[in-house]
Amino acid sequence: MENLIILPFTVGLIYLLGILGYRFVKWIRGLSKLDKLRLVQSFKSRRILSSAKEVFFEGLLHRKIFLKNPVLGYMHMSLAFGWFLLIVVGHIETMVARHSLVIPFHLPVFFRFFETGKTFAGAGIFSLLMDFLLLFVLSGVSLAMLKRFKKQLFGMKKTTRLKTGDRIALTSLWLIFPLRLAAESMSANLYRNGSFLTSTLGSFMGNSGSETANLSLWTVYSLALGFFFVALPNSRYMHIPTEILLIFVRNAGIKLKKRNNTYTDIQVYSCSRCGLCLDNCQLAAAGINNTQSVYILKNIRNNNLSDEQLFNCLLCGKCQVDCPVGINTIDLRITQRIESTLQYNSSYSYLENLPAQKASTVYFAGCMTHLTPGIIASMKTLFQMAGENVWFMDEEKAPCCGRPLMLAGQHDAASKLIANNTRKITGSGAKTLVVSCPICYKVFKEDYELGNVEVVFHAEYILRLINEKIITLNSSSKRIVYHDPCELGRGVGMFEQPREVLRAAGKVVPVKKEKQKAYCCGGSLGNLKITQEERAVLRNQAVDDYLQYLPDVLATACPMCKKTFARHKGIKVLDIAEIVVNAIPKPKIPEPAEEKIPEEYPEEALV
Amino acid sequence: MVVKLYAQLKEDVRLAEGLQACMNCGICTAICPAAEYYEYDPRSIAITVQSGNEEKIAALLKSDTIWYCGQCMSCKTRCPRNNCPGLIISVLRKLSQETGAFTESRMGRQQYLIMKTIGANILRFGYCVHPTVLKPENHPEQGPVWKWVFENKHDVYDSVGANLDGDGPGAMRKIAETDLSELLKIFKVSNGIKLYETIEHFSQIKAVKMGLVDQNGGADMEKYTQYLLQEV
Amino acid sequence: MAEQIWKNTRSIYYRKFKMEESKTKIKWSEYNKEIADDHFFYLRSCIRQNFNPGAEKVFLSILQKNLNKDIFDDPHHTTCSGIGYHSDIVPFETFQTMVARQFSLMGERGYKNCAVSCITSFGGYNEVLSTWKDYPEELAKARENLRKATGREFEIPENLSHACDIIYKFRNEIARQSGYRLINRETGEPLKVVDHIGCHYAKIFPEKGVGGSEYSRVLTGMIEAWGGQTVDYPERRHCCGFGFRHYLVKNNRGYSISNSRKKFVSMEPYRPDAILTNCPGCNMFLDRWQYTLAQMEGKTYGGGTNGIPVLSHEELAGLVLGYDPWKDLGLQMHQVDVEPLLKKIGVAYDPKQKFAGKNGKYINKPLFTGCINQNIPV
Amino acid sequence: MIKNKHVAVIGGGIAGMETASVLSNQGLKVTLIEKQPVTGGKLNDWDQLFPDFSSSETLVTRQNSKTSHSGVNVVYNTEINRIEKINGRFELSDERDVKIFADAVVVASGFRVFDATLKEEYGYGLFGNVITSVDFERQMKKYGKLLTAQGTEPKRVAIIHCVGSRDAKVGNTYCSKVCCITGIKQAIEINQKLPDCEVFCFYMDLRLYGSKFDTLYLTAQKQHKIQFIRGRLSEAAEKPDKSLQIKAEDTLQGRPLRMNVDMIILLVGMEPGPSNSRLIQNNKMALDENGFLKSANIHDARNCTTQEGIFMAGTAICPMPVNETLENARSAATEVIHFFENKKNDGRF
Amino acid sequence: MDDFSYLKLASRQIDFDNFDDRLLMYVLEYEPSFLTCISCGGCTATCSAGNLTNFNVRKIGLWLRRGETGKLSEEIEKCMFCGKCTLVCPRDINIRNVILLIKKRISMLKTENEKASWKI
Repeated sequence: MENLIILPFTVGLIYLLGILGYRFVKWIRGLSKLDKLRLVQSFKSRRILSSAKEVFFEGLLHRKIFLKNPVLGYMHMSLAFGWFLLIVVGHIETMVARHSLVIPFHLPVFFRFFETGKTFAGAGIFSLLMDFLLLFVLSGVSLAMLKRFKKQLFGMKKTTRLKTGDRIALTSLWLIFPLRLAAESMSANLYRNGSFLTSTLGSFMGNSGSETANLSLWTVYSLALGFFFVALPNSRYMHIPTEILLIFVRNAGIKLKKRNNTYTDIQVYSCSRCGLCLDNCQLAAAGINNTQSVYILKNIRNNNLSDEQLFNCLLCGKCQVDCPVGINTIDLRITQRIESTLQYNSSYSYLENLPAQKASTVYFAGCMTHLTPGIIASMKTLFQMAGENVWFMDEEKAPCCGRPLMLAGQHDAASKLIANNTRKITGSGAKTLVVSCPICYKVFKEDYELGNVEVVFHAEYILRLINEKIITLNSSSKRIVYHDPCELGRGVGMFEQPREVLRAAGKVVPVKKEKQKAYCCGGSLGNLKITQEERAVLRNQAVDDYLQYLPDVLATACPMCKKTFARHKGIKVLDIAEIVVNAIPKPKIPEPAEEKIPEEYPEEALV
Repeated sequence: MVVKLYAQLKEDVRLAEGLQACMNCGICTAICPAAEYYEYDPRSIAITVQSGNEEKIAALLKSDTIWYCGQCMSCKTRCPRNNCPGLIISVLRKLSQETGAFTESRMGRQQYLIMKTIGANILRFGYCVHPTVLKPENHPEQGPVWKWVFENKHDVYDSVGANLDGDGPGAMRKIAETDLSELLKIFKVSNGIKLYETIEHFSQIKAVKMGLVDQNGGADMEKYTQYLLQEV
Repeated sequence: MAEQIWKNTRSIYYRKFKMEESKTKIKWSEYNKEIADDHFFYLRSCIRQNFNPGAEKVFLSILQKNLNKDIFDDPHHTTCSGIGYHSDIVPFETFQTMVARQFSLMGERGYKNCAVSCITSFGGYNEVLSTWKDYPEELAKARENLRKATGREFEIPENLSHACDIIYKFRNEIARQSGYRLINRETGEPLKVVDHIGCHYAKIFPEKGVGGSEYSRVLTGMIEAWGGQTVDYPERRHCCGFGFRHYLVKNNRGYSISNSRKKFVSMEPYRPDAILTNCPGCNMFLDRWQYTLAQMEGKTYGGGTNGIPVLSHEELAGLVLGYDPWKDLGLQMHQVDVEPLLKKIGVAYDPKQKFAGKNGKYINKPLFTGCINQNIPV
Repeated sequence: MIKNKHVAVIGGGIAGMETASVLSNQGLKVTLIEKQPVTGGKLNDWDQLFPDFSSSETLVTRQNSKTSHSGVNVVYNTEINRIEKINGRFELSDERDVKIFADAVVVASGFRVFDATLKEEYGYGLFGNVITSVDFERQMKKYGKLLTAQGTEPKRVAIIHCVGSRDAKVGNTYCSKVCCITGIKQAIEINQKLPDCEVFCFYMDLRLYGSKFDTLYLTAQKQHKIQFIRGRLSEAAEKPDKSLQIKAEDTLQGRPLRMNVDMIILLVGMEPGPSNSRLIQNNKMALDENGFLKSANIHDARNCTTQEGIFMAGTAICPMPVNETLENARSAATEVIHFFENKKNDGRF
Repeated sequence: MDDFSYLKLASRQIDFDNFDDRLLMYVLEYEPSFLTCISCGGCTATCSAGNLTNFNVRKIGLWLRRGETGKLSEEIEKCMFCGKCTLVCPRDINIRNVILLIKKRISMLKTENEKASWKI
């Protein structure tokens, strides 16, 4: 009869394990052959250890959140790690009590109900420990409750909105530990098997305690557990088990490759909806509040993702930086865009007969740069000074690099452009491809296969010129604030080269929001839905912040950023190339050809 | 020495009448029957000629475009600048024929057919149209009544008091030789015959180009005619 | 070279002239043109005499017998070559000389007023006259050409009127003499007639048309004078689609029929009893295209299987004056039967005579008349 | 010295009233001569003014009170058709030879609205649903909204620009300057009263000079869904249901376009005032190439006619909108004062 | 009966009273800024594709407004999505999104049509 209390818990647990098993198997089987192999390899290799470590640090201790926000970190840690310890210590306690390594799986959960006497050795210590741990968890729970209603205390602007599944899970989760406390206290009251917390609480109950009350309390506790287990797979708490899988899969080096596969699901289910991405997203400033990664992930999971949400994102990558679960939000979103535009047709036959020109270096300015002729002019000057034999590939007939299409999800269309440009670049027999636009740079780096042609961003190129003393700059005392373009900074991780270049020309003022934390200018090609007015809000937000540092010039390394900032009347914005050329004393133009001595002397010259 | 096309166009007094200064309002295209049926836009033609751009004019002379106009002159009535695209067309067509450009376009080549029918009729009958040449097989749209008229010409014209091929006055009377010879002389002195010959000349060159030749390698104008009749 | 400079100065002068002209404001609805009163030199139409010879015959007889005017039908005059000119195989220079010859014949016979049967000719004559007015050198050239070719001289006519202008001028006199009114015998309602004005009547030179080009009164004036009712319809001013080179070349005729069709579609809702035209070409095309469209589409745009009868101003005048539909007017040469209209007006006619020859003997008859052959369904 | 000078102002429209009241406030004796029994001229028929949709009635009332307070002597029901200089003074007379003598004259006789029946292919006067922009203003003033001849609410309206302007066919080769913005104003008014009525503007080029006008254009597109088709109307024809079939070219596409509309509003242009030709008879005044009064010098003597001592104000000079008319009227007043202060020619003439 | 195949009935006149506005309405729903187009042609002038072939963004907009879906769906395939048009538009119209929306609607129409034909 009494054993019936374990029923809700048991049913819940079995259901949970069943679902988890089913999903994990489905997901792993859904991976490509190669990815499965990767996974298996990773288990054999040492990666397993690093994964385990990560699981411990991120899954239980929630280190990332700690770094970002200690209070929030503690909350998560106390819940996750605390519960984990309760289970572990509980088992040990039971084993000690039963003098056996094999124990009924439910016993540790209802130990204080069944184990009425303090007969075994160390019982006192154990109950003390368990009480302590329970208190630890309860502190987390109370914080969680507090967070719900007073998120500001946690330094959070927003928390995610809840669905019914989540509500059930949340309430049952919140109930579990208070109920456990109540039940154990009641037992303590009856059998004196508690410790400082439970027995004290029990003693308050005086002689009101009774078998029936005890039984009912433990039943409710069991029910709470059962409810939680059943609700978990259909709620955001699914992220707890999924995150563990994700860590192993990710560390196995598995990536999303332009199309959805079960790795999408693993990432989607790993999202704890902690809402950190909400705080990082600039769009909120422009009043766009339903398109952030957390919502996209949610909508993918409930597959009701609209174009208006999907394409209303700057793809600046700031949400990815702080994601505690380490979900690759950018790839995930681009993949969804690809999926949503599969039907779209494109035809670029008109590109096919564009000729390639022999040269040692190819310069690709890119579409946007054609709207900032200053950059082109500067690059030309620099090439001239370097005395390079450069083919300005898109000077007149300018095909696009393909990145804008990628950002718009039209992958097949982009590949057509890529194929075409590849043909010409390799056809030119050049060793180097110089690019002055990060948007192009990213695609050339990641999606082109140019063989032995080295893709160089103009910042790197200029830096070489400086280091090789091909150009020397008059360093001035000008205060320069450098704006990291999204595609260049978070996009390909190039932060230092532009700054080094600028240091040669002026005083680079560090700003609070730079590098990984840098603003997006608002011009982003990644966002197809945002209005110009909204873009202006983002731009002003960034510029107003930069203006606090009293810069003489705002430097950037992206024509798009330049164009966007240029629309703000209050700041002077230049590309690094322009700044460099301005800082060159007087451009040494190589002597005109006719002055060079000809190979063969003409007759009359010999006479 | 090369005479600029635009200059040649301006030689024709009808250009001054047809094109004073176009302001691109499109009122002509709006009521143009040809614009409705063909890829044709009198406004843009006026603008092209006004621009005086030699390449564009040259292209125009070679194109089907100038042959789409139906010469209804509805454009003349409406133009707020007193222009007349219909007249501009006449001038362009004149030059297209004089330079041989007309053989470069399907519609242009048809001038040969018209010259051979209407052109011939004028000098042969003194009329543009004559019952004997309006063969029902070439004119199904003329319907059974015309077929009946055609097959019973003399009785029918007689019965309505016409004077088909008769002497003296009256409908469809025979035009006297003396009068016909006057017409021929007029055509000779006023470059009418010259135009016929020009059309013939360039059409023959085209025929040869197209390989429509007889056994001696000369242009086979019968084949050419058949080709033009089929060409769509 | 000098000549070139002179030409340019001419065209500059010419522009000035145009500016002056452009300053004049004309209230077209009240506009009347000058139409000679008597002594006409008749100029026939290639198309009209070919397809509706009766019309021209009756026109002459109306002027001579009914209005006892003097009009001369000269056997020596010929085509003006206007169709050739507008299909661009006849140069403007030649066309001017051809016109000059007609005027020369007129002068020879002592006439000063032209009565033109053809709208293309009418427009052409006007174009030539206006050119001669603005460009005397063109006139000189025409004189020289004509002299060289024929030794003829010529004078510019005092008055140039189209046949329909003359009928219009005397419409009330005709009404007085007419035995019939354009009123439906059964219903007593006035007959609904749509007019179609040939493009070259007034579109090129609005001041040469009665009431200008947009709402020329020349045909509506007759209809109303004779008791009928004119109905305005959206595509009223649209070209019939002759388009010269477009009808002349078989493969281009789609242009012609498409434009005529546009008109029929537009007039259909008004259920007209007849179409009245002043242009020989339009007259023939609007008649024939109704048949062709019916054959292509299996339907007519009014008038059951027959279609809407198409008449010219001479033919309508002839009818109200009681001329015989067959012997005099030769309406049997129309594809669309006129009988329904004759019945409505109440014109007495002998069906048996329709296909009878001069001396009454039966000629033979068309496979069928009207637009759709009841015997052979399309 | 100026005080006892007498100035006659011909025309009691807003231009005349403005000049008169300014001069009178400067202490001159001013007679304002109006042919109608009331002052205010054309503006009495107008409903709302562009670009701010303010009531024209209030403006006229303001002008009237300004005029009466400044002590201008207003003569009604008198149409001057003769100005003659007789021993240093000007003699003004009408057909009933009422005579007025003045030391200086300001002609503010205004303009005439183009007679749309001259453009007969548009069917004004023939078809009930073809109205002019002036009729529109009257309708709005009277009923507060646009109604078809059948008394129904139009579902689709076409507004036609350049009617009687830039058209050699009616003898006006100049631009009337105010029609484009008037059209946009009226389009917006239609949309405000009849939100589900489509409004199309047929234009050749939109001449929306200045800051306010183009903003109004943008608003018309953004808020009021007004559609603009680049092409001049060729003809309008009535259909059995009294709706209209119109034809134009979509010149941006180079294709003819046909459309059915319930109503057409013709933006009729401004023509020289009918009295101009009479007024210049017995003095040295002249007309310009468009028939408006000729300025002695278009730049710095715009308000001076070619007759010393006779000045002009407002649309007698050329088409101009209300606000410019008032500015122009004030500048005319300064010219008059300048004239009295130093009579000698300062080389502007 | 006579052969009238040589007679083709045709009209290329834009009939404003019945045209296919499915694309237009969709675009206006999600990108109302398109309403403010003044056909200045700036987009066409800067267009990367237009620089390489006869692709005309201004005309795309025009065809959209005139319901010429056929022409549109063919022409639109040439767009490279570089976004220059959006940067130069004097009316700040989000042209890049307009193009995306057109493509979206066209693909929707295709599937609709497929469904329709599949039903039959």
